Amino acid sequence: MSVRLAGEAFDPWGEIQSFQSGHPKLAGKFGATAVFVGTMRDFNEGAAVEAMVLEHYESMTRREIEKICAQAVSRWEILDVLVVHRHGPLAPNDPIVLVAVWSAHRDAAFAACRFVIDELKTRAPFWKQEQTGAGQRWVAPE
Amino acid sequence: MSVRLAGEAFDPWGEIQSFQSGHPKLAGKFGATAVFVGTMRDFNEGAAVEAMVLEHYESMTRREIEKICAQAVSRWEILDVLVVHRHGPLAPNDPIVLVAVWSAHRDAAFAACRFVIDELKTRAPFWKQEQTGAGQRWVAPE
Amino acid sequence: MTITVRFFASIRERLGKSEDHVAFQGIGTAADVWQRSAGIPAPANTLVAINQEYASLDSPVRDGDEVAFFPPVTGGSVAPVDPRARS
Amino acid sequence: MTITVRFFASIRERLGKSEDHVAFQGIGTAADVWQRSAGIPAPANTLVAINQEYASLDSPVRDGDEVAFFPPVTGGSVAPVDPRARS
Repeated sequence: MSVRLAGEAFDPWGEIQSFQSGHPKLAGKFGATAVFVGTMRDFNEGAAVEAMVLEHYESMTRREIEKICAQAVSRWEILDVLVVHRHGPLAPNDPIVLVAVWSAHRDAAFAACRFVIDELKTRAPFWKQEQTGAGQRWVAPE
Repeated sequence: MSVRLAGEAFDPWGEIQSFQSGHPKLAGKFGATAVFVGTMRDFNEGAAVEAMVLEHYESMTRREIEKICAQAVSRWEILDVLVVHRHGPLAPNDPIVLVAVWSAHRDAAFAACRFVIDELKTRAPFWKQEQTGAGQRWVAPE
Repeated sequence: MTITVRFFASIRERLGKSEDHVAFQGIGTAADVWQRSAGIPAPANTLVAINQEYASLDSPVRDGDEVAFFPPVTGGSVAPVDPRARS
Repeated sequence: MTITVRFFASIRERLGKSEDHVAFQGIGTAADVWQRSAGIPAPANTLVAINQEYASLDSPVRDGDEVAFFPPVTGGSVAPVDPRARS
């Protein structure tokens, strides 16, 4: 189980490759990997978005994401989970969040991946501020 | 929409990187990428699996996978879908199948990814033969 | 004129051939093609494709068609069903 | 002895400060901390964390605690809800 808070742009696919290389005990044990990557779009709510700042509560963020991962591990039969979440200034097309789940089985991988991203969105203390042609605005929650 | 049948080992994460690089129009448009990777395990049904051969009906396989992808595109609002499926001889820990879906929205990405892998398993003409210590055996469908 | 017949996986192994060609004369359905080429009853759950599209043993066959017979497919990933969920 | 107070995002901007320290004396709950440091009513939907764990305005505060106030969170990916699904 690994949680990384990234202050710089990251490559989600390279993160997965590195994680798998660094966890040789996973090899041959997982039949299923389910992955979600959330990426910054260049439009939102009808306006072009030029840049974004992702503020977070650093000391709480890691703890909250680790709790979410631990809940996923206790609920589904999964072998490992990796979360990388960006913070700070972002540009369009930058990955914001990566959730990857390894399991022997497809159902557990999908369910746990979905659970982690859904919980992240409602519990992890991040706040998005967008920069549009009309100025800055805080993104409203769903 | 891209379907690739791979006769040699492939790196699913590198495939995604290449696909995104080759589709610059996706940049900034997708907020969500959902990915499933099926990987060969070294155990199945209680036996150690040493090797596997994945037979397929080549002229039908591509057509059937393309139909599945087209159905996903018509059912959900997705921007693109990539499928890579291995055939021929495989070793444990080899990726077997990659399904990646790009969408503006999380729900559509997850739903379409799940649909494609589920349909693949019941419709794409592939057959697995495992090599265990007790000899060869055809894998039974779920 | 002929029908191209193709067999895959366990059916291919059981019949000892992967491809066959049979005369179209006297052929009405995929079941006729099976009977002509295989000579034994089709195993339960045998799947049929005509010109690379799923069909059934009842489906009509036309001259020049490619008719394929195969067992249930097992693509995707390996054993995604949790064995503990079985009885 | 003091309480460390932290404000984030739109609340931080509105109050013009990200961190504060208030005396513990007279503090019972997180609401008291807010009142002492912010001086205005808490916006609807204000979230509270005490020592990096979710709590509420009614939660008791102990000396030395870190009490944070912030609006609903918006992490994960951007705008995953299809705008066409809205009224």
